[in-house]
Amino acid sequence: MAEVTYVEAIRSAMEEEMRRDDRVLLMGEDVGAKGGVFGATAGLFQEFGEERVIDSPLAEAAIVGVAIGCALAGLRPVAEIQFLDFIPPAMDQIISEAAKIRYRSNNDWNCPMVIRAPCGGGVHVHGALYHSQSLEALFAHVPGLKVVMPSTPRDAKGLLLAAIRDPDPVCFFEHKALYRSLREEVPEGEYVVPIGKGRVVREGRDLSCITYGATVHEAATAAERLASQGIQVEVIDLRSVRPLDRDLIVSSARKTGKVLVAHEANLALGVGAEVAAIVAEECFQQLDAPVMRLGGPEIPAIPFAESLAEVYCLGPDKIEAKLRELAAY
Amino acid sequence: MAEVTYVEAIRSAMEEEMRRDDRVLLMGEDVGAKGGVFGATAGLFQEFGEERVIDSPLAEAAIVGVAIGCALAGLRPVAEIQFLDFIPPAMDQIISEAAKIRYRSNNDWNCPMVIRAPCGGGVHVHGALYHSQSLEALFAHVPGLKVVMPSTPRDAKGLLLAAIRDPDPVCFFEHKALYRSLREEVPEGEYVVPIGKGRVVREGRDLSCITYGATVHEAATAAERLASQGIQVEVIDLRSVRPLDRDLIVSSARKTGKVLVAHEANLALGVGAEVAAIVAEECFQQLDAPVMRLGGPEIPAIPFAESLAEVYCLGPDKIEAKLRELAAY
Amino acid sequence: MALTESAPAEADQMSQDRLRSMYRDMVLGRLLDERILVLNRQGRAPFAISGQGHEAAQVGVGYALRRGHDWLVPYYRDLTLVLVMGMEPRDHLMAALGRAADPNSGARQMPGHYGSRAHNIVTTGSPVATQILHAVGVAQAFRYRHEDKVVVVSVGEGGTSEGDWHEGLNWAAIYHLPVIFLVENNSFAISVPQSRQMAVPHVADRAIGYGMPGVVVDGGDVMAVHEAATQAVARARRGEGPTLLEAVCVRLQSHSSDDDQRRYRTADDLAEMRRHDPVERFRIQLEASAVLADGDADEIRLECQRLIEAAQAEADKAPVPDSATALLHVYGEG
Amino acid sequence: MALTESAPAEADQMSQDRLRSMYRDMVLGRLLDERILVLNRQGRAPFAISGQGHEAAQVGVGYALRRGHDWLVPYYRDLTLVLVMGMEPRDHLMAALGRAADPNSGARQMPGHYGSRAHNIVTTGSPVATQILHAVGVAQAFRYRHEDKVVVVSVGEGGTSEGDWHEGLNWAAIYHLPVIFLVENNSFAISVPQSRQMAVPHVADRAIGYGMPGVVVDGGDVMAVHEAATQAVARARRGEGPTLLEAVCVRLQSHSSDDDQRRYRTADDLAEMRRHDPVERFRIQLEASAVLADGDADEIRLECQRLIEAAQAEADKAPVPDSATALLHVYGEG
Ligand SMILES: Cc1ncc(C[n+]2csc(CCOP(=O)(O)OP(=O)(O)O)c2C)c(N)n1
Ligand SMILES: Cc1ncc(C[n+]2csc(CCOP(=O)(O)OP(=O)(O)O)c2C)c(N)n1
Ligand SMILES: [Mg+2]
Ligand SMILES: [Mg+2]
Repeated sequence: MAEVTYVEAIRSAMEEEMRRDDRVLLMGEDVGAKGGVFGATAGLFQEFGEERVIDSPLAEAAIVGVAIGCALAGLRPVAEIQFLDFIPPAMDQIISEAAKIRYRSNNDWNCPMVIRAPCGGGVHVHGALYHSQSLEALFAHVPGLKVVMPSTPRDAKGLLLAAIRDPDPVCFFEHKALYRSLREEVPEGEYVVPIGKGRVVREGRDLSCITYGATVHEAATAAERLASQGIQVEVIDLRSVRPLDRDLIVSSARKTGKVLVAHEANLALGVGAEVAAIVAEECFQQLDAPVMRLGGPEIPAIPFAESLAEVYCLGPDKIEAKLRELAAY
Repeated sequence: MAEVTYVEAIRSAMEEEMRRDDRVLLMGEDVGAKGGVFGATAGLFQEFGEERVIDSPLAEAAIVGVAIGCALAGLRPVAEIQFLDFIPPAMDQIISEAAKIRYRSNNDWNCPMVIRAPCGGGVHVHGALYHSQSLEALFAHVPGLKVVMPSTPRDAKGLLLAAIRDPDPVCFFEHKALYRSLREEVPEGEYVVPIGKGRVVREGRDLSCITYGATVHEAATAAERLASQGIQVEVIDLRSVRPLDRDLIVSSARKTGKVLVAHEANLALGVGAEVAAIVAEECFQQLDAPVMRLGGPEIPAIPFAESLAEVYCLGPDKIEAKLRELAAY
Repeated sequence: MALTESAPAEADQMSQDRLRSMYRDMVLGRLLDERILVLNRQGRAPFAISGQGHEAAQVGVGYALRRGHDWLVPYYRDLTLVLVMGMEPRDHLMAALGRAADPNSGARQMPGHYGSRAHNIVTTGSPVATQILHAVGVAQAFRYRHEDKVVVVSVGEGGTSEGDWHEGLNWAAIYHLPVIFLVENNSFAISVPQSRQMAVPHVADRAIGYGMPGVVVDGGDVMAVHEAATQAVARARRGEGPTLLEAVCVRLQSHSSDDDQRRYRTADDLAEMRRHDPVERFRIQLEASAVLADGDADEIRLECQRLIEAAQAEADKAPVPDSATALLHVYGEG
Repeated sequence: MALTESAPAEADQMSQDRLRSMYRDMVLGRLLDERILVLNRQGRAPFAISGQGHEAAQVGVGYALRRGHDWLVPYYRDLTLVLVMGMEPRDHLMAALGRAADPNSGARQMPGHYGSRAHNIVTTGSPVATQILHAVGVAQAFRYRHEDKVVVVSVGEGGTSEGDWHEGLNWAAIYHLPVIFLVENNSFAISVPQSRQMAVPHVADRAIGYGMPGVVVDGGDVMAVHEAATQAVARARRGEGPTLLEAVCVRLQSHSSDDDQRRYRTADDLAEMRRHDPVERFRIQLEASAVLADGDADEIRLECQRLIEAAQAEADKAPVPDSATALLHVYGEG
């Protein structure tokens, strides 16, 4: 097992799957000779050629729409959207088309494809309003889609392999702050992490902190600090935000009776709202405190200037403070 | 005061405002000679001419994008999307552009415009998958937008006038099942209902049923039935789903201690999730039962065949049953 | 952009059987379309959308394809075209009446939303022009697997205003993909006339800007359409890339059962249009050239009527979908 | 599509002051651009995107507009063009360094996202090609109010692949709106060459399909651009509708400070391109025609340098935004 970064884990999942299954092909802006703006497809153009690694025109609806056509014709396309911020032009193809193809055809057709996109803040002063968004709620609301947001190299690889093999469209959103900041051992070859199953990052009996994506690491840091003061926080990494791992959410909430849901995306109608609603409905008897949420404030996205960006971003301190508030309840 | 239908209330709001303010102009598919596919712009082309009532090309991104340009240049455009199901091609213009213009320019620019669209099921066997969707959650998640969903002719008129005069982009989603099924007295002329304020449809001390759009009427019917059995349901019509009337939600929930949130849209990550999360967080001490939710099941939208559609739709019976469950808790 | 008209010699080259078969398919499409409108007026079919006036364009194109080999990504006016591809009147009466046996969608979608894997007809939804990109993707897959298949995708002239249209033609041209972009131009998009949809006389005027051939053809002339489509298909099969084929049609009925075109079209315009019925025109042509003998047309009509009667009898008795199935098939099994 | 080149007579007709002023603005744009790249390399400006190689196109177009009257909807390479419209080096150094006084966005957006109501420069975000539709809407408002203003909107050749591009040109052509669609074609979209972006030699080849004139001009030749832009503006002002103006430019720097074009372009290609520096070219031209005397160019350079120095000194000292303001201006006051 090699120690690899998150972006390398993603790259190697595509590489291995392309070697294994010649139905897999890639398309997106700059995925070819340049290897993607974050290097996620580095070397694949050289290995597999321009027929399988397609530098698309600058047109996101086309990237997704053409991938849908490929999927309908029996291929397994992986479409890259250069930044999640630039996925809205493809929204119609994703939510009106890909998501509904199986249902609307009464199972006659299906649409196995992956839409990869980097999301979140964290590179050069967070990339500002249009290179930092976390738009997963817009997709997690839509039946017919699956939405995966890995937080570690291992999960990134295992979930991407699962996503490519999935018989339905999967949105695979990669947190760009993780691309090169993490390194861990990742199995080579066959290694699939099932979509829809969360992970207990750290066990704890006092509080649950339910989260996903880059925030997992901030929550883990906050939990670490509290542990030294005798407060045991259970940190849950959802890994998929659609479908949610309802069992894991409910069992952790019932165990600890105190739940904080935290994510980088805007709070209102975010994934946290759904998790909080589930906990409120299913764990009423066991709750010792109100379900609390932490998320992006009511501004469009992360601003450019660091002094403004810090208002948006969570970080371990804000999470720790909120966990303390919950513990003290 | 004349008794008018919901669609006539909408039509007359545009007509009056266009007479009052020559910055107001309309654009959309078939809004001209045909008067819109539901007649919401009937007669306006004849009265105001093709310079102010613009039959656009079949291009939703253009309808919204051109309206944004008009707004930037000082006009007050009202853009019609023929069915809410066909708004996704305009998503980029709405959430990446209109919603962010004021914030990203640090208040140098703003974007006063209305995007009208009929939503929901209810005409010819609900219109099926692509003529029945309730996509409000996708917009209610986005800072910078306001999202209004009137349930009565009075509110439709008053809120549309407020929306046209609002200095920011407002999504105005009209439930098509209400267009001709309701009639009530609506003030002529100046009559503005503030955006972001809910309405107590019916007072009650035992349970709160929080809802909006066409579901308000189904909830009212269910409440009526329960009242005859001594269960007093407070029915709240949110009227706007962004911003939410947090005070009204919290005060009703605290009063009754038992809350059902109901809407026609898909349940997961819907407006109901946000309302439930707010109640769970802010009314923890006062809740006598878990916050419950009712909404569309995990299928893409309302199917064509009536036998399938009924699985999707709420209706007074399902709401009544859920309210009973809550009452019995 | 070249304007083609049916070469007089062309009809001769085709076998008489084939010509009769083409006529028969046009009649079948027309009669089935009329039947569905009747069911709608009777209150039995909640929604109907008619392809009347487009039959020649559809048969002309459909007969240029290899059935069971080539693919079609249709739009809602393509009733006759999906029949040519192998679907049956029964399939569409099941859809019109919302029966479980509707092969397009199991009565989940409105009628007119065609799709059938068995016949290489891609599933379609309602959003206009999204299908353009799917066809390009299908063609990309053909190319990737070195198959000699072609795909036809159809759309109205109104649909060409959508961004997806542009993105699709551009992509197909860059990669020389085997797609025929068929525009069935009936000069209206619901109530909006072509002059408010584009500032050029022909959609095909745009082809040059993508680097592909653009052809305008009289969509009421089945042989002219067939000739143009055959060339486009041959070109695509040779790996030379896409063609934009515009068939100028008439929309004999209102946009759909929810529309009344008398509200926005003049009586003169409507009357003039009715003189361009493509089914009648082909009959006269075939009778003049003795491909149809006296009484043949009536016989064909009768045969089609019988087929439709039988299909409707079957559909009448067929069950509606079981409510319990409403939640199925959002996702696959694994 | 007509290919225009600068008429030799044209330079003579312009006052020498104006020509010097044009040259000065090109130099100012270039030097400011270079300064921002230096700040980026020093780690002081987190992001920089360069317009080097596009200066002639931008000055040529900018000088065809009436400042304070006409409007601009720019894109991120338009540093020189927004200077021509009236913005100051200070404004962009504030942006580069993320200062509160950045007039474009108050340091909320990355540098290169221009916008200034005071100068009729519409606010811009990052999504490519959305601005096309905004410009069309602005022009629709001009038309509605019977104003004789025109709007220029710019985009790269890559951006023309987006659906919004198509929808915008189509709308403007239908309504004969006063828009100039300026394509600054530098033949790359980040790493993707024009051949993977379209199957035609010129973006302007598409104009005919919309029913508007399309003009290709050498974007390194400021007078040729100016002449073509002046004609397009005059046409728009006369109410005759939009023009598609393609200026063929070179991208002297990498796409942005995050990119390295040596990874996907050959050394030969890069060297060849460097021989087409439009600022140098204009200097040589003006010196040859004695519009610039010996030493004039150096003096202009020095004046611009001084301006930039002063602006940077100001920006260096300027405060970053107050954190408390981060939550402001999502909505207006009412
Ligand atoms: C994206 C989208 N916008 C709007 C509609 C509503 N709509 C359905 S058909 C139609 C007109 C289509 O006209 P055209 O493309 O010319 O085809 P025709 O119906 O004339 O054959 C419209 C506006 C839709 N289905 N999808
Ligand atoms: C909708 C969208 N997709 C992708 C991007 C990322 N991106 C920014 S610039 C660019 C290339 C633009 O190329 P071109 O239009 O030729 O302009 P140039 O940069 O060459 O001037 C890309 C892909 C974006 N900003 N917006
Ligand atoms: Mg049409
Ligand atoms: Mg370029």
